[in-house]
Amino acid sequence: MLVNYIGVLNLNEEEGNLKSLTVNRPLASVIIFGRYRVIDFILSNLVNAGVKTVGIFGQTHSRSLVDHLGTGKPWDLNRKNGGLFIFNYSLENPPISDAKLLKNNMEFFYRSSGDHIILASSRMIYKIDFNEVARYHEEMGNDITVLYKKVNDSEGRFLNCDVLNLDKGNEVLSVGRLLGLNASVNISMETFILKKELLIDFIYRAIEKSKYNSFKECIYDSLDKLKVRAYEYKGYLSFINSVRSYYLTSMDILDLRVRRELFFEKGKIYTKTNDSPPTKYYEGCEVENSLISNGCLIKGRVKNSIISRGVEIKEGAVVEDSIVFSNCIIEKGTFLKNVILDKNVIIEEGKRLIGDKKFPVVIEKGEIVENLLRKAGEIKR
Amino acid sequence: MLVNYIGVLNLNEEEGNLKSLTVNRPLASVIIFGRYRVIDFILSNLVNAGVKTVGIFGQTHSRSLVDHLGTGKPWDLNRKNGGLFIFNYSLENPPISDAKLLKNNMEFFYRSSGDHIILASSRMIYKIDFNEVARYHEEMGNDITVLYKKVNDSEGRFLNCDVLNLDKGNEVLSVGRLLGLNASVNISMETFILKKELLIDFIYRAIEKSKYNSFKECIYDSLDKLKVRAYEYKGYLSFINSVRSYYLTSMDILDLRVRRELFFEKGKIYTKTNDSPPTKYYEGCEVENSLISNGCLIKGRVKNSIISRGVEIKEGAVVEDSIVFSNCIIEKGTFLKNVILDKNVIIEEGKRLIGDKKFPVVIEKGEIVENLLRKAGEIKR
Amino acid sequence: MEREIIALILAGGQGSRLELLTKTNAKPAVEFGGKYRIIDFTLSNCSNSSIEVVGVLTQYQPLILHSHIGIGSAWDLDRVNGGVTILPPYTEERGGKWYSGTADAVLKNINFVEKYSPENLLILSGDHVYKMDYLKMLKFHKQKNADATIAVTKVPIEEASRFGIMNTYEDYKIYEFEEKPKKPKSTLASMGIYIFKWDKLKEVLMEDARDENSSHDFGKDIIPKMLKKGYKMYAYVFNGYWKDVGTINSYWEASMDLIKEDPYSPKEEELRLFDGSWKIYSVSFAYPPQYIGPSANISNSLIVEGCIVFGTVSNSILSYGVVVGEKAEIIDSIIMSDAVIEDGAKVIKSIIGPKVVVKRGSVVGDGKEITVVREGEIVTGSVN
Amino acid sequence: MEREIIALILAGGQGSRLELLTKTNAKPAVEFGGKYRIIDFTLSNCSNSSIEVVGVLTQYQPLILHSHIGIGSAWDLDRVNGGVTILPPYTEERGGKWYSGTADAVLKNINFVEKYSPENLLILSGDHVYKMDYLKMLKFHKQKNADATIAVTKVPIEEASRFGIMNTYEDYKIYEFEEKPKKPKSTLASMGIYIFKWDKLKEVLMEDARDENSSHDFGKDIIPKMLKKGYKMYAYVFNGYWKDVGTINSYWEASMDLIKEDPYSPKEEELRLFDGSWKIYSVSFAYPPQYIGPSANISNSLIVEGCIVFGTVSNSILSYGVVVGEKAEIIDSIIMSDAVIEDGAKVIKSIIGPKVVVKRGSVVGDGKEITVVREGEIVTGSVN
Repeated sequence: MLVNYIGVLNLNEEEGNLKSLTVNRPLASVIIFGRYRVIDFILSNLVNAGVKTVGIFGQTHSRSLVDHLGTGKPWDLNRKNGGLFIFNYSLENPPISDAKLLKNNMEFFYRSSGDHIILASSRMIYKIDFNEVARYHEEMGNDITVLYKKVNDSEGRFLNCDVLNLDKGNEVLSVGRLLGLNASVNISMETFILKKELLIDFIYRAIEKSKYNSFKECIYDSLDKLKVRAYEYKGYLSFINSVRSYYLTSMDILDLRVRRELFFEKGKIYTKTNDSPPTKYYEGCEVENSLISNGCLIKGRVKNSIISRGVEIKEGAVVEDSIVFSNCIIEKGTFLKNVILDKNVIIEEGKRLIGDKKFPVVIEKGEIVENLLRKAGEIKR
Repeated sequence: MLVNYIGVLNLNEEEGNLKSLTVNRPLASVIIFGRYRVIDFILSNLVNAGVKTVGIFGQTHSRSLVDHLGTGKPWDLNRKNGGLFIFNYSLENPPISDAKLLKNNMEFFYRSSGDHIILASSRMIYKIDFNEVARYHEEMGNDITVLYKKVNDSEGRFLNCDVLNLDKGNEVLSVGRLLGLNASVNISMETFILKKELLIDFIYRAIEKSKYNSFKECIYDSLDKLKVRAYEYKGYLSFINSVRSYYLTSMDILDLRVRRELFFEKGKIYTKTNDSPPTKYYEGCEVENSLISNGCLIKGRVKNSIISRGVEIKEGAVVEDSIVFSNCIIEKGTFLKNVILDKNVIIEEGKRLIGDKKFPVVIEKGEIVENLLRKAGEIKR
Repeated sequence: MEREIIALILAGGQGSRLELLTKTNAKPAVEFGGKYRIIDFTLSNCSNSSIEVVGVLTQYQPLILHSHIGIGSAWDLDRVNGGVTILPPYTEERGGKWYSGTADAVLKNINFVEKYSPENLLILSGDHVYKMDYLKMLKFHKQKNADATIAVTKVPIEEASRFGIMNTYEDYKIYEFEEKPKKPKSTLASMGIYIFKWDKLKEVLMEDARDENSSHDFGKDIIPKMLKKGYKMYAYVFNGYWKDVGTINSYWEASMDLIKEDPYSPKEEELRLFDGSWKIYSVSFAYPPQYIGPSANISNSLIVEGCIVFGTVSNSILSYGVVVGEKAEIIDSIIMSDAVIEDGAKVIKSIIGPKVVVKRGSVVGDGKEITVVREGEIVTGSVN
Repeated sequence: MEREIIALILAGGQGSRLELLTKTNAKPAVEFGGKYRIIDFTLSNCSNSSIEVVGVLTQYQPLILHSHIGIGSAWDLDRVNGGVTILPPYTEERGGKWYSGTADAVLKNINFVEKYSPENLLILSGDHVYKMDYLKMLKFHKQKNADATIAVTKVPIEEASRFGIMNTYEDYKIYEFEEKPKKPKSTLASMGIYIFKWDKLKEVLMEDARDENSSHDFGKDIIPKMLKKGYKMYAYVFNGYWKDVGTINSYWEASMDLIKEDPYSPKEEELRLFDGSWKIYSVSFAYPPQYIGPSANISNSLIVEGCIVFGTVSNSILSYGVVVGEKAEIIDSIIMSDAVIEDGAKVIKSIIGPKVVVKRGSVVGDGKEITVVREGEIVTGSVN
């Protein structure tokens, strides 16, 4: 167990392409796979490997993220020694670099016990046993280990990712960026292992030279001086940086192998729980190839969809190839296909919304709010 | 028990005269009486009376306050239903009125179950059983009940407080401000009981007319329309709005009656605990009429003083009539009189600091920081 | 600190009438309704009624029960002063004694009760399914200035002879208590929920302890004794849904009631599981959402997180992590956590314990009597 | 989930050698060092050693112990998977049995242990005062590939005959165990701290359970049996401060050691209570800071929050909320929580239990033998 490792999550992620889903929240706290938030996956990977101290660095003031993380109890990070530290700064203009963000909270690094750092972002979704990566890192005597996966990106799901150019010994020779479709490339998973002192050194150097926009550039600039090796990850990997990739990633979970890998292998995925009752399936409902969370009332038809908590799907409603966030109400006789509904949306009787798999329709949080409030008053859930 | 009462603490308090003590923190989280913070007293009054929901409204971004309050566990406010809500906004310029502050967080009032509000500030230190006040409020059928105490303010400790002009039935006729020494006046304790709906109404009115700087002005403006009665409090009261009043209030605690009243009558005072060991008194130490917290090492002389946690007073050091915040180190052969030391201060060997009771010397947090860090490295506490 | 009321939950009984379900688990910790354990209802009622000092008396197979309750944070009962305290049997200087009856169990924990010097003591069972505001009952108890108040539910007169019946005057003052009367005079059946003035109860408990013929049981001994001695006792009529799930039959019935009801029903006689104003809390687990496969066919059922369903589920309840294979059928049944019903297997009118595996093509239940399969069994072939 | 190691703390003994201190309280819950209870040291060691599954076996007068431990949040042991679990005796279908020995207690909780399928099991006592990194011991255990590793402390040869002595080869492999040998061959005394390979221990426990002549005790039965059967057993030498506080004498001595030591001592043989890198955690209370009056005279003593001191305190420890009146004298003594030593009273070389009142002018102790006053007593006159 990695008792001497500190997790550092850098949420300074580009979210421009996620549009309305990240209006109210950072990518890290976007709902995914029904009951989770994006950040749950990397956070669970860390704690499953025994990491007991995690610092989360973001730039947006985010009540949704803070509410979700709380004291870190669901991840067993409510600790007297170590635990969860959230460093949230209100957005400055122009945004500061992530190196500066780390620099501003240097005390965290000095104070936390542990001599190694796992630095990661939340927009890469994967399931890994970090013990194995750490063993590789230590046994190979690397200065820096970076995770990668070989992909055949014919769908363009890894556009804009960093690409590693490796030698036969997996030493990183150079780093590029994936700008088009490509037959076979080594995608950087934006996850690094390095010594704490090296990270501190990097941070100071990045600030001093002030030529780096991001911390990883600083690493890439040291390839000739340091032993930077890549660790090959062979499991499921997804990269969320657009509505399209969010939609495709969500739909991946309907695949048994992906579900098994993400949810059941190499530890559990932890998340904040609430007290929803079981989901009630009524007579006459039809549900097919879908992921359904607790607390739903299902009277209509659901196919190839992902439904969050407390959703009500009334008689004759049809939800296909769609993603529905929590507490939505889908009224009678509606038809939804390739749609993403944010929280608390009401789809009124008889409406039809049809998107495209590449361009799903996104309905923002709380649309038709007044109706919802009336409803909430009546049924008090 | 006041299960249908909601506590609202308005920390929008003038702190100008507290100078260096409030540089790093709001008044509410200033250390007092060794192991407490100013806010602990009003907060404990509320929870001792059975209040289960408390909203705290402040304007300064305050890590020290948030760290102190945490999830509210020490006050038993870590609850699924109700609990502690902290509304902290970064300082706007010009500062917004407290009514606006409440308005911005209207959801808190709508959502919290309970139909009565106890509105208070933290700078008034007193110990009360709010059950009695609530009974008075309900039995008298008041629209608003305001707490007051009759004082003989010959020392000027209540300067700038609101003064209530009452009729024989304790109805509030008018409100003034204490601007000089006065033989006998009714000091408003800035604590009000009223119905939730009335508060909501006030907030909207205050915003609409935008003529009120503070919420209480709005109340005072309604004296002719509403039944506003005052409840007489007869116990210990102190008002902290300057270094001088902070110093005097602190010294009050060396009086047995004040200690008994604040600490042992009408419920306990809760505060965040840590894991300090007992205090060790060495051979040859001399301690007299002083309040000492856990985790101290006392080798020197302490007289008429208040010492926080983890303070080290070395051989031959003399601390008189002083207040020492946590983790200070008083080296050998020093002499302190009428001094306030903020956290982590080191007084180097042989130094003498002598203030006046009316103008105590205040040493800011962490003075001689580098020395402290070296120390901390050596002894790892 | 003096308290107006504190509660003790009797959770130590063996629950032998639940047969196979309580071989290795205490009755209050038996799963119910998919994501709950039976005691969750009583604990949630305490929490929602603002009763913040709750002692849970345990004795029989308590490992699951203890770890389920923990310090009560699931029910918001992890309080600085009070909260939940588990009270198992213990040894003293002169050795240890097991709890020999419900009244004896309370008496052995007199130190716990006295710590809070309560005015009133609320005695609860850990095996009832209901939503009840105990503060309303306390209000009634105080209005009547009763020494003891007993919650009662109205049962059909033809069923009254199966219950302990309270015969009362018009103002609900009890003048007689009849255990399973052949000719019932009233339809007010005791729910086994009592509020006592603590000083009065203490007297009676101490006296009863000296009575060698007593079985030290609240229903059988304490209540009749108090009546006989002329204590002031009242019946408090509760109109909501209430079910003692102490037998296999009643457990199954209560489960079917839960499936049948409208979860947002405005009717008091239903449990209204989805009513957010009186939530039932439980410990939550890190299971993924339920996956419903392409060929699944679900009707009138309650299903929770972690389930994977490919087959048919009708009028049934599936708990955490249940797997229902292709062409498997679950009808009128309760499937407890992590059970696996393999492809083509059939389960009818049965209660399947946790971690049971019903192998491919096997059949459990004949649809007439209720069939129970105990925890961890592996079923092949046909079982009734 | 498989665990490398989990711990069981034996905390069920009556502690009769602590006499008056354990009349109504289990030994591990006896106050120590002003703000701790004895078990805090073992629990803090677990927490600081990152051992996150800890079972505490309780049986004797556990109310204070149970409420002290709660779910372990004071020690950071309120973990989602694991954390602290209290394991009291319980009844099964065929009735209940009390724990009859330390090995029997572990065997009766085999279900708890198996839940975590641990590779190794750490057996600890709840009544030792020490700071120890169990992971270092585990490392040694694994390096030696031992079936059992026993922590030992070096004692002076002249005292060795009071202990259980391990005779080892140069590499610390144990070839013989002698309980209180008249002519000790070694100075390595067992600390009653064991790491076992769980599968090996399970075998031995099951076998021992069938042995009717066994007292089912780790020291007396299990260790000798394992040696005899040729299991690979090693002694792990611990050099830090360690004290079994199971008798009045050793309890008093340990307290005096604590007063004497330099709290920041760099020496391993001291407890170093102020060393923040290995904190001892406990449950904290809402007491105000200690008030030291104008005429007080304190020397070489440990005092905690809530105390009020007007008199003289020398070489003593005062726990939470102790009051020492004007001209009262406390010398070489331990005063437990909320005791009141009234004006002019004198306490010498004594252990004063919680809530004791020593009335005005009374005298406790003669300075020769240790005098113990039990919880809640009211002392007038002179007591030795």
